[in-house]
Amino acid sequence: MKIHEYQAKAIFSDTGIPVPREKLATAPPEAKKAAEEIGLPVVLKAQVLVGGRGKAGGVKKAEKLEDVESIAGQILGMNIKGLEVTKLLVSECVAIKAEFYLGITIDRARRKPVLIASAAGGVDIEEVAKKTPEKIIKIEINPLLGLLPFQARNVGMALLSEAKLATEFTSLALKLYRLFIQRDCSLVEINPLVLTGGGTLLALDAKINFDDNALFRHPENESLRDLSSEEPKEIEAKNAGLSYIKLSGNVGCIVNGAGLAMATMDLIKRFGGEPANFLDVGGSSSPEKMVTAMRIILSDPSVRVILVNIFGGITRCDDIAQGLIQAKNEADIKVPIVARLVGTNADRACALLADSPVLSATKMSEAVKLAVARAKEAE
Amino acid sequence: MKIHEYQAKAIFSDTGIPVPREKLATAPPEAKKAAEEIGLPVVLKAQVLVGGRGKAGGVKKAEKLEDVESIAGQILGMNIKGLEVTKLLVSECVAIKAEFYLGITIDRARRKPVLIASAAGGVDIEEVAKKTPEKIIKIEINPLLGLLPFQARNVGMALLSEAKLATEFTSLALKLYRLFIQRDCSLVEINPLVLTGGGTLLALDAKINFDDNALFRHPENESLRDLSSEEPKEIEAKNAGLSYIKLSGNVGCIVNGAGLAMATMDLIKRFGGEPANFLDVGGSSSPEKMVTAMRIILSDPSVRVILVNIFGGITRCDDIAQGLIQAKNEADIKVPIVARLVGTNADRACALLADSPVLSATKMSEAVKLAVARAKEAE
Amino acid sequence: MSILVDKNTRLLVQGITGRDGAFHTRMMKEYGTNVVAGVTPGKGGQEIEGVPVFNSVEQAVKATDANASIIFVPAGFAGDAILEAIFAGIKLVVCVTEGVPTLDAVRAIAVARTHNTRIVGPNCPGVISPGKAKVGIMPASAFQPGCVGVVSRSGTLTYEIAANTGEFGQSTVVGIGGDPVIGTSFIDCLKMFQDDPETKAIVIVGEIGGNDEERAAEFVQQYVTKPVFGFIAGQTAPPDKRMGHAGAIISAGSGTAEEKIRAFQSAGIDIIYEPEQLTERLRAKL
Amino acid sequence: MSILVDKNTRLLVQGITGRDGAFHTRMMKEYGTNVVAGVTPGKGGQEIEGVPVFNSVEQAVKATDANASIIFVPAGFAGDAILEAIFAGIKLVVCVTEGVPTLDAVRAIAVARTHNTRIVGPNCPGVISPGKAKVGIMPASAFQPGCVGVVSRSGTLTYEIAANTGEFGQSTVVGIGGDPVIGTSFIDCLKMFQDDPETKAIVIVGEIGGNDEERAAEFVQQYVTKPVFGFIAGQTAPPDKRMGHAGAIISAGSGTAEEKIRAFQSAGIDIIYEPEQLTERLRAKL
Repeated sequence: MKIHEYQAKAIFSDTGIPVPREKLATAPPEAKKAAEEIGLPVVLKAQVLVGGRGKAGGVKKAEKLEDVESIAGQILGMNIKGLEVTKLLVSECVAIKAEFYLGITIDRARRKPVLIASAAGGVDIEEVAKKTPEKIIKIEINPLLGLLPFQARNVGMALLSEAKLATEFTSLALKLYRLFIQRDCSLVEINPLVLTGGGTLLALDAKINFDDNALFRHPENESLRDLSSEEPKEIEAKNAGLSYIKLSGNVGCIVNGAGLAMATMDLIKRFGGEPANFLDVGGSSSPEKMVTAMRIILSDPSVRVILVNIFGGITRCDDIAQGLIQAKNEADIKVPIVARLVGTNADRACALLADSPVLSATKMSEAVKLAVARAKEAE
Repeated sequence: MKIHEYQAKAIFSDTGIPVPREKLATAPPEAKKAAEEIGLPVVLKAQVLVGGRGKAGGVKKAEKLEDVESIAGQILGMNIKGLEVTKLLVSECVAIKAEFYLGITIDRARRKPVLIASAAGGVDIEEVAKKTPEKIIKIEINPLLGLLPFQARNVGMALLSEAKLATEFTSLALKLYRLFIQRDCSLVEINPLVLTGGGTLLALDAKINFDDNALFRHPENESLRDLSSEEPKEIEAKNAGLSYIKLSGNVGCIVNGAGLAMATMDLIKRFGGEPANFLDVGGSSSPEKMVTAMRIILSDPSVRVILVNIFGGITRCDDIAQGLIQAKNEADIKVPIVARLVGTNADRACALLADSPVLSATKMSEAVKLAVARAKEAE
Repeated sequence: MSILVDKNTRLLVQGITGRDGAFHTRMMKEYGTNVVAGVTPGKGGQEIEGVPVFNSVEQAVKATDANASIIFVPAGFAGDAILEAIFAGIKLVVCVTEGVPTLDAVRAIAVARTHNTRIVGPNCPGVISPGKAKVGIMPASAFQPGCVGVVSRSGTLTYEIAANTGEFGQSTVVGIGGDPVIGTSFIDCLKMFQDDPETKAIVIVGEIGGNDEERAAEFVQQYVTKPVFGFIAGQTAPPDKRMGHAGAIISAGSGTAEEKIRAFQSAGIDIIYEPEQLTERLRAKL
Repeated sequence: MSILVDKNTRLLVQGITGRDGAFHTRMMKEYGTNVVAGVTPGKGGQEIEGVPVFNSVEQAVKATDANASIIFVPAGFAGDAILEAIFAGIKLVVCVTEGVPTLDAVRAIAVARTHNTRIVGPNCPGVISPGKAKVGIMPASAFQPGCVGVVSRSGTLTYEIAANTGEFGQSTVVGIGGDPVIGTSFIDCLKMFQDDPETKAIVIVGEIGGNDEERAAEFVQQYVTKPVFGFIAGQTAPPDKRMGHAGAIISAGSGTAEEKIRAFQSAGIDIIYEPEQLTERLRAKL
């Protein structure tokens, strides 16, 4: 789960990580008022949950008060990578001596948290890592010990040379790590972390991603969720225990297991079709989940056929068949359904579907080809 | 550092560990008012920083409101093992189904925290451990992992059999461990932990000792210190960086190093004398510390001689000699001083003391015998 | 032989009294797995599917000498369940539970290393050595004793692939799990398969996200002498979207199927684009 | 031979720029100890007593191949300093610092075990192998090369005892420290002394508090064949009072000098009541 810069900065501030003076605005006059309070010049920053807002013109400086409203008006309502800008952060303009990158994330390969820092801050860190890896400092963190003060201090010395600043950096990095652990983050990032003209460290930007798997133990994060940036159907699916992602094709698919669902999509494409979605009905299936899955897929007007591909394990094929029948009973489903159900209780599922108009297949390729053909016929 | 039951219970309560309803009282009418608010019957408990108050009559039950004042009057002012009772805890009387012991401390031999629990609660746990060790459950805690939920639950199952209560116990034990770590305790103890008539767990008593070495990072503990229970001279010594303990003899001693100080005391006794104190001037000595040490020792009217025994290492003998001279200059010291200074800068010390009336010795036995003889002469 | 599980596996089921735990205990027993004990705190003394239930792993191990464990407890308790198994001396822990917080997995895996315990998962279908033992939730019908080692980040896709090994069957099939942090990697399994005389060919079933496939490819190039086949799911997956598995996400342009396929190809791994192609490819190489 | 430190010791001083660090660096160098580096963050590039100062232990080890470290940093930072030494691969860490929070010591010692690092202390005078190396704060004049191994919980009392080994001198003298939780126990040293051919007799200097002496006595009875002498400080110490050392306290009636003397006696350890008696006792046994 991603949150906005202004939300991340509020959390930083609570944690004792210094951030610029700033205020959120949702309309130009509000932005002007904020600028008056903060003092000019100010930087106006679009709050959107995608990267690259700077390049898209979503970050602008305003020198004069009369410019604030007009620039705010330009940014608010802007569309950045498909997301509308509805919130703006008005931030004090800080004199910058040096810019750094500081982030903590999980290193999948090493299976532990890593602290990543660089004297090349304010730019795309992935780029820096690829082009000039020697500019990246990477510290492995023993998860049973946490970030150790000496580790943070050594990074601080490398970036800032001066002992006093290294101590300030250490305290900041330790707070950032504590935050990472206590709120179950998958990423915390300060880019850039700046050394101000006044000689202190300040988080000029802030990014926090939470581990979705750990959200259940952080009810405090729910209020931070920006539903406007999520696809409503994806939210509905998630609430029903389904994993759904809308795509642009016309072959709807319901599969159990993420890997098989992706493989099914890939095979649809390979056989000349276009998948309309990714949908994993998940491990513990129930007829109700199938009904919801069908409803979500059918709400997409592009869908011309539904392909159900189930290899039963924890998922029982008879539950899936039951759900299909129930869905057909509850609504008048016009598009053809191709079902391929193998594995746990496949025989019972077969018996249940015997008298229904559902098209059956036993091989995956067969089912996919059939579905692609039906979709083409229907267009 | 030890704190009172009522203070420990306030901390428990903040931590989410359930405690009885109770109020502190320093006078009988206050106790009566507290009992009215809490509801009868109540238990009145002397708040003193020593064990065995129950046996000394410091814990009594009051059934009627009119008894509360008289019982409070009996307990307040009572002297328990040399300490006057000035505070009283008025506590609700809880119906008890079962009593347990639960404590966390550091196992010196294993060099890690241990959780100790027993179904034999409410009694002296040291006794239980000696007489019926099979009644003690001891769980080693990996300090890098902390107390793990399954460990706490397994103890809970062993004590309480029931899953629901084991879960309640787990939550309580994990909170107790968190407290132990977060506040740098050397002991946290609930004795007894009771299962109430209502079927829930409650900390009927509470004991918290803080690690003296970690007090510097817990300024919040300073306000909990009960100076009335400490020897004023010991406090003065501590503030000066000295470690002083008053004893009942007449040979005052100033030694560097706790081991050598104890060995000096032991040798005084062995040679027929009685040490007046333990005093370790500590590692980094300075002339000023010597002056303070002399003043503290001389404020004890029993002292007939001062024995200074220094084996210089970090401590420099010339600093000690300097201090002796300074002390003699600042005050008119009547008692004889025997000094034995060897090790780092002993030669310089020798030179400094050459013209002073300080009696010198080179061997420890010689110095001790000389001091004991002088003390006997002076009586 | 085979890897990880076989006839000597004495299995403990943690969370045996839950719906999934009980169901799969029956399925594993029916398959012939030696399920010796179950654990659910507070349910000690009961029997589930003829298996004695204990209150703690320690008690279960003491009473039954269990040497492997499979975990079905809810996500919030799975990390602690793994630690309980490790502390009780279990050397193979298969964690089926989905949705385990990453930091819990990180911690449990760190402890497992210092105790020489192997964790498979979390969020995995488990391990099966067909004809010997099934420690997982896979449907028995998809597997046949044989000589192909299969290792996969997926669940059902693994069954699909295994079912397509045809007459060659499988020596062992390992579902390593779809989370970003997992106890057993592709490389761990490749080492074991390379050393296992019964395994004649290896299939790696990867997917988008991370770079475990790339590291596996390097390892194959350097150390694996047996024929290796590769399948990568997610060629049509959009970027920055988590595709069901917590670990299946293309972020900042890395972790794409193309990269992984390229890595496989340059390591000499034979790419399978359709699961059903596997049978003929095996015929060609074995 | 000798134990723990000798001519091969390449010493790093953590906290070298402090008053005590600088003073004892000079004293150790004068004694002949090979002090190769110092560390004080922010002071890298300086020289103290001719010893190069680095900003981190890692840098110091890389540049000088230091294999032992002595710590003089303030109590609040000592735990972290020990961990820094361990992480940099140092195998012997002597922590002189007094007043280290117990939980910091517990943590550092737990990590040291998994890294096979030996910690001596905290709150200890260090280790000296007379004539070879001094890694500590003890006054050189109290020590002579020889054959008696001394291990002690105390500082100055150790010098007193060592000075009374007379013509026998000392193979190595180890001050293990007066805190309740310390990295090296009596038993650890007894093992090393028993295995050290240069050590002909052993003196254990104990004190009230804990039961390390009792466990040492058991070990002596079972494994030590060399003559062992014992001294216990604190026979006149009152109960429940911390006698200077954080670990020197008789609590709940246990940890008394009587118990320890009794344990020594029943293990056949020759009790010394006056430090100066040691010389004749050694003469009688050696």
